[in-house]
Amino acid sequence: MLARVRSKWTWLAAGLLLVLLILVPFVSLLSPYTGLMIFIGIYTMVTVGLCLVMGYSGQVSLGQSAFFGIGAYFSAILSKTYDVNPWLAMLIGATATGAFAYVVGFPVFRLRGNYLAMATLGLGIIIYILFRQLGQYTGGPDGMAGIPYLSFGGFAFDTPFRRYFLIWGFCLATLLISQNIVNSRTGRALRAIHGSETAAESLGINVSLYKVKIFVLSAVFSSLAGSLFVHHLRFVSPQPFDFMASVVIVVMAVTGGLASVWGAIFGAATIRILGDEILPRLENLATLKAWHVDYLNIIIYALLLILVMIFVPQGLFLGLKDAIGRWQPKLFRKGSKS
Amino acid sequence: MSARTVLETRGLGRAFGGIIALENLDLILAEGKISAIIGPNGAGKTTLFNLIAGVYSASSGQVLFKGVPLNRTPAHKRATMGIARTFQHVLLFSNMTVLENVMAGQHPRSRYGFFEAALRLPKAHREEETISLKAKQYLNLVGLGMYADRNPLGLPLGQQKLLTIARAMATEPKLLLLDEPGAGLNALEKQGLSELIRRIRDMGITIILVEHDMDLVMGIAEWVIVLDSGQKIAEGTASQIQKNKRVIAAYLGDEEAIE
Amino acid sequence: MSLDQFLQYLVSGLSQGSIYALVGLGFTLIYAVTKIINFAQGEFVMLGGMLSFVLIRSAGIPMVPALLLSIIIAAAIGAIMYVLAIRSAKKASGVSLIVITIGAAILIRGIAGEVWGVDAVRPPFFTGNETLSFLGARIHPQALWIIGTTIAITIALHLFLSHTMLGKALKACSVNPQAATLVGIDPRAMGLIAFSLAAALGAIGGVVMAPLTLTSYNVGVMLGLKGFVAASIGGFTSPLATVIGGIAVGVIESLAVGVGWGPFTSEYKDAIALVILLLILLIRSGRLAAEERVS
Amino acid sequence: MRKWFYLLLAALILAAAIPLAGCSSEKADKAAYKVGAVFSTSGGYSSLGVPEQRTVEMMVEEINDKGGINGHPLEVIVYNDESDSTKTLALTTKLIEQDQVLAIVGPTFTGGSKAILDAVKTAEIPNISCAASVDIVTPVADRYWVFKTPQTDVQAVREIYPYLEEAGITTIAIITDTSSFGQGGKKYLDSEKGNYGISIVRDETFTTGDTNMQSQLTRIKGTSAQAVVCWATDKESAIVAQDMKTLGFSIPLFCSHGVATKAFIEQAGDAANGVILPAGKLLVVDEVPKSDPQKKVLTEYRDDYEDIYGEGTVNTFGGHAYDALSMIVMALEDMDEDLSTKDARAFIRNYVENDIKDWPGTGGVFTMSPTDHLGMVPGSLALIKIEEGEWTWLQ
Repeated sequence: MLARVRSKWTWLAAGLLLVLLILVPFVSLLSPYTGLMIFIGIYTMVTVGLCLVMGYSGQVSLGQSAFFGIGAYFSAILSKTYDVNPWLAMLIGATATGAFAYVVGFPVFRLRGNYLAMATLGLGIIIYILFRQLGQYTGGPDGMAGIPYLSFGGFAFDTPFRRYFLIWGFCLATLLISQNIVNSRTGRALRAIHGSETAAESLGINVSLYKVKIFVLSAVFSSLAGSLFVHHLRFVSPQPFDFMASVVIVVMAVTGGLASVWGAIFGAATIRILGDEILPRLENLATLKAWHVDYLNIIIYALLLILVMIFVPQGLFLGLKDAIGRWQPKLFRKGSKS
Repeated sequence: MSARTVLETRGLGRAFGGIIALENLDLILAEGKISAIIGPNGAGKTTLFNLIAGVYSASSGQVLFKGVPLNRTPAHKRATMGIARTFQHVLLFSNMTVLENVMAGQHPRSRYGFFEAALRLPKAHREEETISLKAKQYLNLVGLGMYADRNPLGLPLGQQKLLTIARAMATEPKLLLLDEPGAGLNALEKQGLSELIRRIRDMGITIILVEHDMDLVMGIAEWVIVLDSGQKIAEGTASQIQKNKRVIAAYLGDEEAIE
Repeated sequence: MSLDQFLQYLVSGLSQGSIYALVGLGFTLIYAVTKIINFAQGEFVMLGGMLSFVLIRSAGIPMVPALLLSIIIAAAIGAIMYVLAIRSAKKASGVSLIVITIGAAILIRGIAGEVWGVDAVRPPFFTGNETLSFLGARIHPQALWIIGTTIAITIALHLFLSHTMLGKALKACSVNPQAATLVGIDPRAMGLIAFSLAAALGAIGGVVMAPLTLTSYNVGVMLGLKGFVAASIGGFTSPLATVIGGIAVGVIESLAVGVGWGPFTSEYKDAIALVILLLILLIRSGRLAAEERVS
Repeated sequence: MRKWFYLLLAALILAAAIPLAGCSSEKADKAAYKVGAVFSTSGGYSSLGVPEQRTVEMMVEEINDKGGINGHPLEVIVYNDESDSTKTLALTTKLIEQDQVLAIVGPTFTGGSKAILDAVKTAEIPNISCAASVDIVTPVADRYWVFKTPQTDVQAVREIYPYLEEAGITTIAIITDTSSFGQGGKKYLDSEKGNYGISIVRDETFTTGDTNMQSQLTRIKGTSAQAVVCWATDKESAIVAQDMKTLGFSIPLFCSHGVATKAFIEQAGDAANGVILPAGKLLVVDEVPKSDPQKKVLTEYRDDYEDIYGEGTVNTFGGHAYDALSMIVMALEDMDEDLSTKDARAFIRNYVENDIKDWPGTGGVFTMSPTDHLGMVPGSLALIKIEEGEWTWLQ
């Protein structure tokens, strides 16, 4: 029955979230932040993928932004250079990214811990170097502009207002899918792998296969996010997919709580709001005549990573949730699914 | 006794680097019996389990399950074929509730995958229903029904051990390997454990247990195999073993004194 | 490609590779003792270089003491990092530790960028700027310093690990922490020493290379990565193999760019090391998995 | 332990709340004119972006101390794009949609400037770029809203090549950064060479952040090149200079206007001596004759800047931002106060295009026109040689 109480509350929370999301572009107080919200939506999609890999199956991936980038560049190049229909390009991108993840997945996931981390990191940087150096296709470090908008027949997603709903539609879909998977047979298999691979195998779970499967899913999420990213900005360049970007995605996942699907929104939102709204202002405040503060964001991200990992390894989102839970013991007790 | 053999090993051996953990072991275990493997520490008991369950691959010889050689079969396939096990160090999933731990055990007995799960297709619904239903049954079997929503690590060791048995049972095995189920349990709990094991046997499941507690072993084991430094030094009924000179020399002598 | 060109590539590859080797040694040392891979290793190279510049140019301290001081400061920062970030996360899982060291890396980088600004700086050369030439190849005295230091450090480290009490203790700790504790070695103290030593190694690398390659707040990332490649060639256990690995990477890079084989033009220089890394990891992966199984 | 963490968290949130609350800080009787700026104050181009940001802040303070523009305080919202063209675009959109600025100064680098072309065009907002490439403002028809103040890579090339021609140098080797800046230079080094009877015998590249150029230079050494032209920003150029010295090159090194900063001289050390580069006269103010129309503005800007940031810190990049913002300020001074944002934006654009005539800036004398959105009269660049670690003008 505790489970029922908890789920009741999660549904309530989800409902409130939904209402808020719908209100954003209409309420004059919030509407200026539509652009910000769009990025939050996109990064939530990437983050939730990483959460599935890191939080549930317990595998490190420091190359997540590579998948983000592959999706982005597939959409950009196909729809601009070879004017393929953007939706088709998006689909091809997702498929290709998934296939890529599948192929590299098997050898890479024979590695564990540190080696896995470094392998994914290396892969990520190699992909980034390719984005930067394959100038004739990618536009090189300069990037490429003039990517078409997504559109349904006559209806083009050519205003932030329209894209906001499109992107959050995708975002919520990915969240729902992830939620379903986590609480399914597959989800239990993944968490079992996280708990103990030997025990998992003894229960007939094909460990390496499931690792790769979830890796592929996260790659596809990231790829879709990438496509939406370029069709929103109508521009693509390599930098958003470099190593630091992968780290930022980890920061988001960690802040939200690695083993928490809905935490992904929290994580992405916290970091984007920090980076886009708060830190710039703080930097300006801290800026003195001859001394400029330009790296506050990096420093804050770093502190977040370290402190959260030391004090609330389950993530800020779950941490705060537990903190609240300590006041109202009945409501959110235990249960790692959320 | 014309019972069919469930498990057979032929010249089974395993070495780690130079150390020989198990050497040229021949076993034949009949269906529906409780057998115990005993022997001093480092005798190769757990190694044998790991070879049967497929955690290690054999360096020599082979394992046959219902006449099928398993050498090339990975651990997870063996579980699907009907070999289940518990672990000396319980290895419960702390990131799941008690019930979910058992539900995870239903894995090989359920079909629906990624796609159905992602979209919550009716198939997924139906299977989830049965999975949790069965899981609850197995929880009740070991008498942990009331703790379904707890975190497993919150339970006392005794109940954790029972939970691992429930989890293993959830895979609906033909052969159940119990690795020191009695360790760390008090007399009363051991009492219950013996009964549980018998009840499982009565469900037609063959059981092999590795155990140090002689009373427990002698109480329930219908067949006892004694290993010493990687070799089988004796096998027989409990009473035969207790009389066996080599066993007493190699094993009971010192081990019992400590007990 | 003429012979003296080839020699030239070899020479510049050697000096570049020696730096990777020094970074790699740091990885190996820490991993051997604590089973942690310190993603912040590259940042200590940056710290060494930047500190030496600041101390010499801004603080006006004479070179030799300035160099020593910057190495000591870097070592201290390494120690602080271990105490604050690593040790206080005692119960942290492997994943968390990785994330923590990454955090430490970008924290150091960010603060450096903040405090010292973004311009690349060049500390003075140790012994002048008159290049020597031998066999048609020309080599900068600083490059000789780099190579020499690497050789010296390698030997010193070897002697230290195998002939001193402390060194032996570190080794013991790396082989079997429990046993080490039994004979009265405190693994945490060893961890502390390993981290500061590794930081010092990195800083030494930074100090000797900065005059030649310039240094700035953000050089740590790539150097760290190349160092890791060197270390993984050495399997995170053998200092000698690590050094050889580092030098190999340096030479391959320099030759690849020089000769411009197929895709390996200068654009892909950094990719070369990464490809090597992946190959090594994948070749090893089977064995690594097995290792962790047994343990 | 954990309690501390939550306290720290609370502190952070509080700290964050303060600026959010204190958004509209200084209250003036008249509403502030909002201008936006995007500079790369961190990342690869920060050695250009930082002086630009400093200049803008310096100017805003001066203007507001003098009572603002017709009584309106000037507010310049500066964002840092971290040398990432995607961020440049995102931040520009933010300036347009969220901050409702009247005009946009910057960005710092060509890549970013190209990235925002579309956004600026569709939003119909004037943009005065501080980036090098000429492609930013050509074709003018399509760049209706875009202007730029720095000398272009073409101009820079057209300063170097004639000098080579005079010196009787006909074969050169070029070594360029794969960044947009480097490749821009490479493009024009290649397209212009014919006009001066110069042939490129070796074309090498390196990547931003490389720390060793010896392999590339060794190959150049094997050629008949009589000079090396390097197109990159300060750090990499400094390494090229040093490695040329190490490899015992005897031929001269020419660099781009991307190294026109003291940092380059410090980085290259004595290897910098003898390097020749085209750059704004700002570096050689004292050698500029009284007669030169730029003399006054150059001296003033140099003095103001170095008063705050110290001797020898002035460089041409800050100057580009000075020119850009000045043009906008002139427009604002001339503007009716009660224009809608849309009209104000249009007014500023028209003013810059039509009313900037023979205006001396730090980068040169500007005469904008519907056909020329750079509007820099020739001879605004000086060919500068580094001697004894000092800039000296080769007249």
